[in-house]
Amino acid sequence: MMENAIAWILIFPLFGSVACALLGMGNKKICYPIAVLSMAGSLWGGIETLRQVIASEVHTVSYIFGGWTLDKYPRGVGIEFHADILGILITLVVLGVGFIVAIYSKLPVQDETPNKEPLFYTLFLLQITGLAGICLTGDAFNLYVLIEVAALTGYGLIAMGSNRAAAATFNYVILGTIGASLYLLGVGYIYIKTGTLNMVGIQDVIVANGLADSSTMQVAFVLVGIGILIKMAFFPFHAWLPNAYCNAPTVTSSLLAPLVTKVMIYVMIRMVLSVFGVEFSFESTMWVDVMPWLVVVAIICAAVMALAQREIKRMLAYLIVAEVGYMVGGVWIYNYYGLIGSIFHVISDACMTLCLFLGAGLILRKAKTTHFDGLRGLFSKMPLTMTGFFIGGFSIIGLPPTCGFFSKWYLITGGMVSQRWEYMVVLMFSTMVMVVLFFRLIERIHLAVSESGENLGHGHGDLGLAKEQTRFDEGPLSMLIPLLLAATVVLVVGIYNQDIVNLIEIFLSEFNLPKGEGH
Amino acid sequence: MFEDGTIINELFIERLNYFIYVILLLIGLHGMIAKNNLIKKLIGMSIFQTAIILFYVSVGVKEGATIPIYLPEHDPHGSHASHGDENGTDEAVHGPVVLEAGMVKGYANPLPHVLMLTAIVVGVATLGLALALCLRIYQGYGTIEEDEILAKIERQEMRSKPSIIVKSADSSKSKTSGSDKSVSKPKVSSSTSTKRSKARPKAKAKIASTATKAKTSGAKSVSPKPKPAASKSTTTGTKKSPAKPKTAASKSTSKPKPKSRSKPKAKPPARAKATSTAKKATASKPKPRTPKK
Amino acid sequence: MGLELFNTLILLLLVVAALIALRVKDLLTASVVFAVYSFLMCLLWAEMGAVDVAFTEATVGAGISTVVMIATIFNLKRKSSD
Amino acid sequence: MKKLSLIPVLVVGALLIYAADDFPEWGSPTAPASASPLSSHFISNTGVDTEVPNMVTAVLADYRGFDTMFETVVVFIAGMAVLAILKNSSGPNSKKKNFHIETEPDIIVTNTVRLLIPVIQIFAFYVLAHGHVSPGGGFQGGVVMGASFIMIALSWDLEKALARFPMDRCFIVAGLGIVLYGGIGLLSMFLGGEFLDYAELANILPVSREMARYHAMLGVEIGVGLTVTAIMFALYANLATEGRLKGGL
Repeated sequence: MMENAIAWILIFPLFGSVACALLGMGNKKICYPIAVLSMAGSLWGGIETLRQVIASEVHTVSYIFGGWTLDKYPRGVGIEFHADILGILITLVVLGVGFIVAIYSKLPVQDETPNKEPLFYTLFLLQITGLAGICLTGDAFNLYVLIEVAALTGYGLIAMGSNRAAAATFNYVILGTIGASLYLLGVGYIYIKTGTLNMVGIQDVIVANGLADSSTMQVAFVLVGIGILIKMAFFPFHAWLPNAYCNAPTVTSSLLAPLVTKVMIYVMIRMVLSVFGVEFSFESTMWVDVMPWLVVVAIICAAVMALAQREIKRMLAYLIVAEVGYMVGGVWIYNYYGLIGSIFHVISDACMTLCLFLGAGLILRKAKTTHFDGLRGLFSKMPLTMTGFFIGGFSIIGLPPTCGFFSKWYLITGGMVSQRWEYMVVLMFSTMVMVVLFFRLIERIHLAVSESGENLGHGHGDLGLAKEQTRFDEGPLSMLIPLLLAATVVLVVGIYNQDIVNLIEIFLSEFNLPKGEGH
Repeated sequence: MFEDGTIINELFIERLNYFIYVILLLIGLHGMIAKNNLIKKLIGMSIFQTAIILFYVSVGVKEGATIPIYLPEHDPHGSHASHGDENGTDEAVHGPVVLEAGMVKGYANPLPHVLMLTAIVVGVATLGLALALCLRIYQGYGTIEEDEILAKIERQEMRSKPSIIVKSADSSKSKTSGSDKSVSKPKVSSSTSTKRSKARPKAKAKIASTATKAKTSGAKSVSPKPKPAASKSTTTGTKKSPAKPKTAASKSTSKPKPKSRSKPKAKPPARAKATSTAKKATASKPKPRTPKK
Repeated sequence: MGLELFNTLILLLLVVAALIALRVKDLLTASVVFAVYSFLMCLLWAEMGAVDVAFTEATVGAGISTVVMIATIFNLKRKSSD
Repeated sequence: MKKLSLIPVLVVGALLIYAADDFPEWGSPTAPASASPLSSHFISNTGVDTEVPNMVTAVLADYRGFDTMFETVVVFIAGMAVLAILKNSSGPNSKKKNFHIETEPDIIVTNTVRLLIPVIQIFAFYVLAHGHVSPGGGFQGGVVMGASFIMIALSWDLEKALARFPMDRCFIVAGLGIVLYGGIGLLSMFLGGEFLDYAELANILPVSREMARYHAMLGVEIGVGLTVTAIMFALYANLATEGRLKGGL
């Protein structure tokens, strides 16, 4: 059982989803416990695997399905799960977010998608299966299949919302398919030159055959890269994200928003570092010269668009696009600290986005709107919710001791060391924008100031607020506790940041990354 | 490198497969991006995916090789049976042997075929899901032309805006919905929609006939967020957005509200009933509506 | 040599079929032409030695996809603007 | 604007043509893809490892069985998602069914179909079971099987097809397919191997390790076939009727 822990990570949600589909037809109520239990089981598998990874000498756990072990068969004959420290960390993030959202999901799912609970939880668990699989797999084609598993479940989950959601999902389907297909094509180009699909095997062949200058490999890199960039909603390709996430049901957006883009960034880091290799990705391609500038454009545009939004969910969606820019930039400034920052930011961004979306879900439930104008005086009504929400917000801004501060710190250090001033400036700029965004929100929610600037007090008395608006009225506990849990995680990850960074450093130590100036 | 005659020669004669696969891929990609009809986009998507499959299959081709199924002389069971009959020794029972390198050349590479089986399956799954989305979109908007859908969504959001603004007890200043929208619109589609909006006059008659449908869905998007001050609110709301024709819009949004407010979590059938009254109320009115842009 | 000619012919027909499927204004026609495209693809793959892929494409691309697409178009408007 | 969309298309096209220059020679047996240890292992050792003559089936269901499990899951997801999207969704623009003419199903069509369906279904079983030796396998067999139900729906009407294969049973069958696939994998894991290590089934089956793989592959293909059959029919039934499961084509 223990040695198969890595397989259990996927087996639990997979069988859980089928159980939801089969048993849920008779009794809808059974789906929620099944979902929570299978997520808990999966989380156990993840933690056990992390323990194994840290305990092992090479800091990786290699698990080959079907018993095609490396001692008897060539590498790549079977499909390998290759969990290094980075992979298992991101997997744990996926599972943790999935677990929290599963607890959270009870009431919103009942209310927003009535009579569809079995379908919802089936797709929900399969989404987790797909995302966790993406983080662990060591096979380039298996990655494509798992990306499609995650994508198709995502389409289904989003389209359960309104008609508007269906229209948004269609765009997502088209762009998502283009992205995944380009990735598949890129894998084909890799395969035609290397003859293998195993990620470790590809890296070995690239080094052994000196394929760095091969134009096929260059094009493969571009195709894979563009495919992943589309999937992660990097700025010019972000079109699918805001509409899809705003119109999706609450639980869907709180599951997809923290995970999908981050997991795709993880895929990019993985492709860059361990599939194509540091030398190929950074030295033989022009991406190092081009990408930081694209990142600059991306962050500025996304931040400005976020500033223009008047609705929490839509604003958060644009913030995600900006955050994607941070992380992509952290990779492509080609620096040790930048990569630490990128990886740590993947983790912390997942936590804080989760926090914000869970909070937004609660606000939507209680205030019936997420439009800015409907939020006045909410703090006195639901202080705990708002505390949780703003811990996420502070983390996005980057205030200590939240985790967002530390990840941003590493990103800025990376920019400074590699002398990418444009990246640093744009980080500062977007931090400013986020300060404006969130303090505008705080003003509205906490101080109950009307649009005209007239101070209405703390929501007491009859200063513009009706009685029922000032009553203490928190959301249901099954939703509040996950939110507070997520907020605690944001703080804990921030406080124990050094431990996580140490793990990331162990992972990065095997790559030859510049720690000093220039490249 | 492109002017080099040998390259062209090679591309057209020896690597026709690779060349055609690129052409098909581009046809499919162009269909996905530029076509206005959703079903057409899906056909483009399928062509795109098939082109990639063609590429993979081309990779697996081996000159002078047969299909990747063992010939009778290599068949683990075929040889097993014949040998077993002849001498019945122990080696014969374990018929299958590792093929030698020379024989390996005789079979096509099975791996790309396997990968493409999976890719075809993924393709049909995506197609089925996207078709379901088309149906759903048609139910909601009465069309599967992308520009018309975008226009309807825009109008709906314009209409639902007042009811959101009124959520706050006092009248807060209305905001620019236009800028929001242009920012949030999907990139791919916005390009087509701007072009289309010029060709609007032709479609105006159609809009008039479908406007009732749009209205009903507009009411639907309002109904999940009921608010006490609803009836008062619509009038303030219409005042806020000056570009909007007043009578029809305010009537249509205010009508369904009392009903939908009474049951906030009404199921679609109930909602449809509420909207049908709205349809009745506005069906007779002529619509002098022009898109804002 | 004959096989090569066959190959070339199918490849050219594929391009023609793809263009027609995307250009024709009637969606029903488009999906039927798309079935033709799939079947040509299936022939091509069978000729290239990928029998399993060809079999799958024959059942899925030319079969189920077309049926499902026509069943959907039955519930939608048949005319397309482009 | 339409011209603008040509730009990404042309960029991609230029990129692909640029790379085609570097491709290995067409159909060359020494190309990396064909000469790699992976490909030669599949060709030379499939018989020894699994005793399956059809390499594609062996690679699909055994060497890369994990992929195929998720391929089945993708099909399952498609069915569930279509149901999730279309269930209770009929809106104001649902196509009016007033053109529906009540006629008897055509006698020639129904009688032909009556003759054809048993043949088709037997052929589906043949394709599924004979996939080890000839082209075919669970997926193809499942699609053919699903097509036979669609044929019933087309020639009579959907009610008749649904009477034979009700929608909730569809999803039970689809789920069971995945349970069968995953269950075989899980069983082999409990018997001491890795997930999907079919060879371990030799501990409970009276056959050699290779033949255990052979037979487990059949079981796995049956699982795929079940899921695909059910979902293909469910896709058709839901899409033809916008999820109402009444009327339709």
